[in-house]
Amino acid sequence: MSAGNPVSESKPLLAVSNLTLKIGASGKTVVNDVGFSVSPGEIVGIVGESGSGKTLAARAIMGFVPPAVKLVSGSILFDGDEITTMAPKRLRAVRGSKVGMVFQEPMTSLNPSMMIGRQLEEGLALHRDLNAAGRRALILDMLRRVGLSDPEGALHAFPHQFSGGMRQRIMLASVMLLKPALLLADEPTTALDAVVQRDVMELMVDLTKENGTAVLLISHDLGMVARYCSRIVVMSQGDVVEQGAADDILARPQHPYTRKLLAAMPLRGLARELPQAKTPIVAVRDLVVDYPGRQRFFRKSAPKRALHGISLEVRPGEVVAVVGGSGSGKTTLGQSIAGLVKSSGGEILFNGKPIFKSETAYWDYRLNCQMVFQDPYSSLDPRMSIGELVTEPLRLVPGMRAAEKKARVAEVLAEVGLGNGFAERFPHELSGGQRQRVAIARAVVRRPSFVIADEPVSALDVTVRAQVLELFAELQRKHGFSCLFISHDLGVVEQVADRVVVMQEGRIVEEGSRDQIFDDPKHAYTRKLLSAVPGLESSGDGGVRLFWRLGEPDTVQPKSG
Amino acid sequence: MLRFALTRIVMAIPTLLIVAVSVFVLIRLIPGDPASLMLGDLATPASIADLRARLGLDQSLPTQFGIWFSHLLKGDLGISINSQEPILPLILSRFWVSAQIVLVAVFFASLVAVPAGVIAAWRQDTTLDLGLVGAATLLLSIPTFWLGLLLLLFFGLKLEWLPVVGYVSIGDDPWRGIIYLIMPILTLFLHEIGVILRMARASTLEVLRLDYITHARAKGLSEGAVLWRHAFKNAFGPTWTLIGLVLGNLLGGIAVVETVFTIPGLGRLLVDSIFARDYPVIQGCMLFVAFCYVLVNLVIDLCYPIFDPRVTAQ
Amino acid sequence: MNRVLASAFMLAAMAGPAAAQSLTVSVPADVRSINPGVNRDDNTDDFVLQMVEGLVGYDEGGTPGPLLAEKIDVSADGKTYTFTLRKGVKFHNGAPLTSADVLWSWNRYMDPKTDWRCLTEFDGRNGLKVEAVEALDANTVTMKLNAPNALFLDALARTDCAMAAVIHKDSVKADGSFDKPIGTGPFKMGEWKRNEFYTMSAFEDYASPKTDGKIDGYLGSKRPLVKDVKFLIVRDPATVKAGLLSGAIDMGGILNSDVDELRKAPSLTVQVGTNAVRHGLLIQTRDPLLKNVKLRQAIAAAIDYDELVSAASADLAKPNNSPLYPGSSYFGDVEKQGFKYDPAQAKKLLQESGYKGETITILANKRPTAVSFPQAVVAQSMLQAIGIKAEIEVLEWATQLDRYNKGNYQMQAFSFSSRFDPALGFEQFSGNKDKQPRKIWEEPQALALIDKAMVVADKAERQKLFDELHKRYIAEVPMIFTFNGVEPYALSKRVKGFEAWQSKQRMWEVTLAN
Amino acid sequence: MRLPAFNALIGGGLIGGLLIAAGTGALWTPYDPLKLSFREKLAAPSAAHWLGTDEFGRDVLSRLMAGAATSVWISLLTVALAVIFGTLIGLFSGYVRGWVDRVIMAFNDALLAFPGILLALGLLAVVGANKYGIIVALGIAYTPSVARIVRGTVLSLREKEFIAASRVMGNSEAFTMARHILPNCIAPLTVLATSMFGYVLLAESSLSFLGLGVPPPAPTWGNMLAGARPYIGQAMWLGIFPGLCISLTLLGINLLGDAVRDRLDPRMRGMR
Repeated sequence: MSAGNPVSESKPLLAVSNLTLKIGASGKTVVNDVGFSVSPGEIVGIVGESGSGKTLAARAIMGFVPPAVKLVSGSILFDGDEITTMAPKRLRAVRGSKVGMVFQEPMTSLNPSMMIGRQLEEGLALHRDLNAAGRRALILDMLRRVGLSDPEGALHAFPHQFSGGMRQRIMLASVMLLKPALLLADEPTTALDAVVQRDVMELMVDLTKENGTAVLLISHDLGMVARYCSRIVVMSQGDVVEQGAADDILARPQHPYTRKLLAAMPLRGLARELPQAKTPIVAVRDLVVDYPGRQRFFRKSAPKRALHGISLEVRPGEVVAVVGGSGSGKTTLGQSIAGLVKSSGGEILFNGKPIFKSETAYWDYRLNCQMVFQDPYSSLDPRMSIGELVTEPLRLVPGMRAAEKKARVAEVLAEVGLGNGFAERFPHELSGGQRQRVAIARAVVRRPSFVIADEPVSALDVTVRAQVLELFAELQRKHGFSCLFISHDLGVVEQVADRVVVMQEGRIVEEGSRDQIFDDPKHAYTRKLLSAVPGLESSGDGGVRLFWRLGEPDTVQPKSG
Repeated sequence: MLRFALTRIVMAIPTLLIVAVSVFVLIRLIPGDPASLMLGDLATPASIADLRARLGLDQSLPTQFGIWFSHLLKGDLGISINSQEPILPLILSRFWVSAQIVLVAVFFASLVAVPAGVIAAWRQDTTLDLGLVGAATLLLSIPTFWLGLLLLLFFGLKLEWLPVVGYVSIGDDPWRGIIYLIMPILTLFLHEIGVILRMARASTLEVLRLDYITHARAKGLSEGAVLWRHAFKNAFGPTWTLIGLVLGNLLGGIAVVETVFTIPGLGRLLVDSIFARDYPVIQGCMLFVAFCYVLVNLVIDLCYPIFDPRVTAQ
Repeated sequence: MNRVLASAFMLAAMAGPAAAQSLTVSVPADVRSINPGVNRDDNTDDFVLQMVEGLVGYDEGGTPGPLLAEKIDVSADGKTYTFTLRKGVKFHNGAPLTSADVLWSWNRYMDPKTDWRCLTEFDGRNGLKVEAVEALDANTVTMKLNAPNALFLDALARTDCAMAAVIHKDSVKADGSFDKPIGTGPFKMGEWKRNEFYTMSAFEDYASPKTDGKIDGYLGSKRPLVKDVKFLIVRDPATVKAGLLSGAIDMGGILNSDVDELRKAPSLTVQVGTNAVRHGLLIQTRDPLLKNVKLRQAIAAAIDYDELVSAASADLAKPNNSPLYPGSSYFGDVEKQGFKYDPAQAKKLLQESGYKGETITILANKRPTAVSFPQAVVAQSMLQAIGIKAEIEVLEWATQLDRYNKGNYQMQAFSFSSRFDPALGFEQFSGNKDKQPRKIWEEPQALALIDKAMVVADKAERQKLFDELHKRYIAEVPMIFTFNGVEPYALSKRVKGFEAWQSKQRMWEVTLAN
Repeated sequence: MRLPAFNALIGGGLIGGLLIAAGTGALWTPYDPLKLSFREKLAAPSAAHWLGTDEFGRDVLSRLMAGAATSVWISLLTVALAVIFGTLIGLFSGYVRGWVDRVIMAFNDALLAFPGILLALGLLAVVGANKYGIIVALGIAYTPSVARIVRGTVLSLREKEFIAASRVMGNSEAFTMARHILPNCIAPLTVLATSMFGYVLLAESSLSFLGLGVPPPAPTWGNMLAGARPYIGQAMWLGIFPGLCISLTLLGINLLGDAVRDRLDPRMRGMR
């Protein structure tokens, strides 16, 4: 890997300098005096959290400045031509033909009402002088190249007939057909399931390399950027805070923000010693959940089994993580243990007592089992103040006086770092991280002995995620509740879990202690999960080192210079 | 497809049944009956009783319903108490009058309003958008009966270009038939422009935010191609549904316009029958309107996959 | 110019190439049927009665007289009527009229399957029963009643009963269903196109009762002088107006409010006929408030009849408080004495009545042809002027009629359709409410007087009865009659000999100049 | 200017004007709106009668002002009635779900398929043709659409995580309904109520136009317009002014409705 400075070596393909964008109405600066460059064939990453301006800056390169945003100053030179002042017609000639773009959301980036073949053909017809047969041949070739099993059939298929990963491949095919000199990839794998993320990413890298296409990769995922890019641009709140070779930035971050970003990457701590207890706090035996079939006119369609007899134990004080891809049934498991989804078989024991057998056992469990949800925007009633939200669970605690409740709420809000004055505010006045703190406060205010956390940090930005995980761990240590932690993010799981349960298609395929699972996975699916995302480990001195779990995959060469 | 269509029609039966029963009961709850209306102030208790017996109105409600319903199952809607005409041909002939007004008006309104809505969305928050939405909202706000009245005053009385009242069937004399339909069609046309334009604009706005529009632009397509090929077709789905709704509503609610222009359409037939307490005609009209409603929605749904292949006809 | 063009444009469709002797008349609605007296309304009667005739018919003053009969003899006990048929009368199919035809027609009407509207008038359910009908010879028919009845001939002549018209048995198809009227009237059935038009043509062999050219109700001179008449259904009055102005329509009824405008048109003449329709305000005399005579008198005195009538009739009608209509031969000086508009007196009466500001609701409807709503509005304003808290409740006609039939109201603005005989005119709103809730006046003496007028045949004696009834009505104020129907017609100046009469557009003796 | 600001300004202005006119009209008008004056009937607009007089010589301006009061009052009460009943039915239906819900909604849909005039006629006949009868009839006629929207909102709210959170807390369904679902229905209900105000105004005038509606002589814009039809050739102003009032009010309502929707539910911006 060449760690030198490619900018100085050759004439850059893209040179952005002094780019400043403001919101027209409020005058707020969203991109501030930003400059970076991309050389031919190079892969450059822009990393930043939401609101960093990375997407706006990237889109400006294609001339896509939203109507509400004004370009105040700056220059964008592509191949020596100034994009910002280019006539629309010339700009259109550049778009697609010389600069291509891949989007985050594969569900909305292809036109749902147009056949794949026609969508792919559009760019070719516009920019290349080919007859229909020639275009068709090129398209089929490219579809085959991106790994579609039936390219002929795909021509006449609609996007909704493909999975997200497949659509992202088609998207890549559509863009790479024209062999652009530069590819803008805006979070190209973020919306994909963990196991396919890596495949798509590597396909992209291979394709661009074959065609000598430079890539500007925009991502919040430092690990991913570090893995594929030769250079990294770190953005925060509209500013470029640091840029340089990927290895340098990882190993020796200079700017405090970069360091904070790196520090926020989840890391594995030491395995905890838990007190041995005779009875698990929660035990699940042969839990079966069926989703009822849709009511059709005369008959119901066959029910769909979501959980095929799950057995699971959570011991006092223990954090058990449930991991799996989408459709693995992990969320259903959490919901059915929380009582939100009716089970059609099996039982749940709380402190050794089956909860469905007696009313007292059920209420004991009900009051002691709490849940933290994934989306902090929808899990808080928007019409209630923070104080009301956190007080509400105490309503059902028998014999608690108003004054006691008030004191408890104040205490818990202080614990989650929302002590002064937050009680009067409403959820929409809070940031995502603060909301999730409220959700956690609400879950622990009753001092439960068992908390189910369903993807509690997956909607949060990297640095916020770290803080919330920190808080959660602290509360867990302090109050000693057991936890079922559901997540697709192996990094997070690695950091918080004592024990890990791997699920696939409604069944548990492997379970064991965190170290067993991460270091010595037995099941093929576990291995696949682990190999899909790179891990990070601290290199000391604020820097991190990137590594592939289970070794480097053979199919893909890491980046070259 | 056929199976889906049939299922949908079968599924509409409970609604139609409820409509049938409630209409049957409701119109009989309204004071006044056809017998006393036909006899007017000259009626004597004996003559009313006699006429009621002849019309079968002296039987119990369930019996009357049973008789009507068993005829209905045989496809016989009965005959009008007032005009003694068989009801189905009567409804069909009146329906044809209303349908040509509604269909032509909505067709042309869509032709104008959908592109205008797309353009307004494309130029969101510009003067053009403001102007188009403003005009649409204004048109939407003018009640059809007043709009009709204004058109009558202007084209009929002031300019004397168009006949003020009356109706000639297109079948009898195509040219004059059209002359008589111009103003009612124009009235509905103007009103529906407002409705459809706003919907087209809103759904286009939804679509224009999506990545595939940026994707299309990123391919270097011209704005025209982006709007037409990518935005329009995807945005048309909700508008198409709305148009169906409009068609359905108009069939039931065109009475006001028919009154303004003295047109013998279905709406007027229903209103007149209600005033005359012509029970079998009211029942027939209501069932027919409800059935049309179901049918229009079915056609709309069957066409929907054209605009959105994600929605398949099951 | 423009206007004429536009009108010509829109009406060309209706006109067609008019033959010189063809008359086009506008009618506001289609006929309900062509089956005499079965499924009918005023319009239907008007058409059918140009083609068929009964034994007796009304004269211009509303008194029944012989039509197909030449003379009518009543037995001393008043129970047997002997009709001698006029000679030389032929049906439209050429067959001569005989007593057998009368018998056949009568039996058909009395068969419940025929659905004759007036069956209940003659089968005893309403008192009168025709017990036997016999043909004495080919030209003589007798009818025997259960009891003497002064109104038997009137009932026979009723237009809504289609005069119990005598029709040829070929009018009915072999399967018993009605085909078309083959009668003895001056016109023959032409073509009927539902919702568009219906026509009739002159019956060349018509035997007119008289030939002096003098029109007399359904009697008198009835010669068909135009070849065809086409009744064009034009529902909208504005179209009628345009059609008249353009010449596409030769004559037709017009709105009261259009009279002034059409009077000015050079090609048209306007005729305002009157009829025996009686408009008025009904009062529920059993209402706890309105059973008080003083209050009713106060109401009657509070209304300025000139003002009310002029507002409600567009200045076309004159007030008439009598239950008798002015064209009646019984309408004399006594009947001209109506209620006195006297607000001071009204206030005094109101005070004496002990009225304490209770609300009185006047029901009305907004049918365009009825004058109900304007009457109610004006009356309300006048009642409020003397301190009565009057309110209006506008109902749809069928609902108002239902309330009328049930007697469920305080006051309502209502119209009674034509009744020619004063006894029937009184009977229309008088009777025992326990038996017929729709009746208004139930004072026993008045009812006795009416019953007497039903049997008494002597004209002078009847006049006395009616005068007495009128005076009682003015004193008691069971309701308030305000004025009689007016029916303006506009005619092309080419149309001669038409006389508006009782909502009927009689086409005999009418000629069309070229 | 951005659309929402424009909408709020113009819409607010128009509705403000209406409310002022209605408020004034309820207390004071230049002439008695019911006072007949036969000498002045069908008089053209003049200094004495700014907007002319009608066929009974009543002052059109006074009638318009009094009519504003009646129309506003009727529309407000009708909306209130429909919202209250519709909300109760919608909440119940969304709460019980299952076959009860299906039955309620089948009736609801059938009711929606009814032509308004038949429903209004039937209900008016039952409750009586007066001002309050209209309110009840129109209120009932509009209840199904409220019920449908509330039920839809309830069903979509049920999927929200804060409802799941409430259940996890051990709250009963009824408590969840009252504490979390009902308050969150208020925003869509506000949007609905705003546009419904316009629909009711329109429905009342349409009914009047067909010969039903608020019983004259108490003026409403609808019955004034209906009453003007026969005189349209002679006295144009009779038809113009009430129609103008209805149109401007509806325009105000539509604009204000758009503004309210933008404010409360940005996702639905620009939707009808």
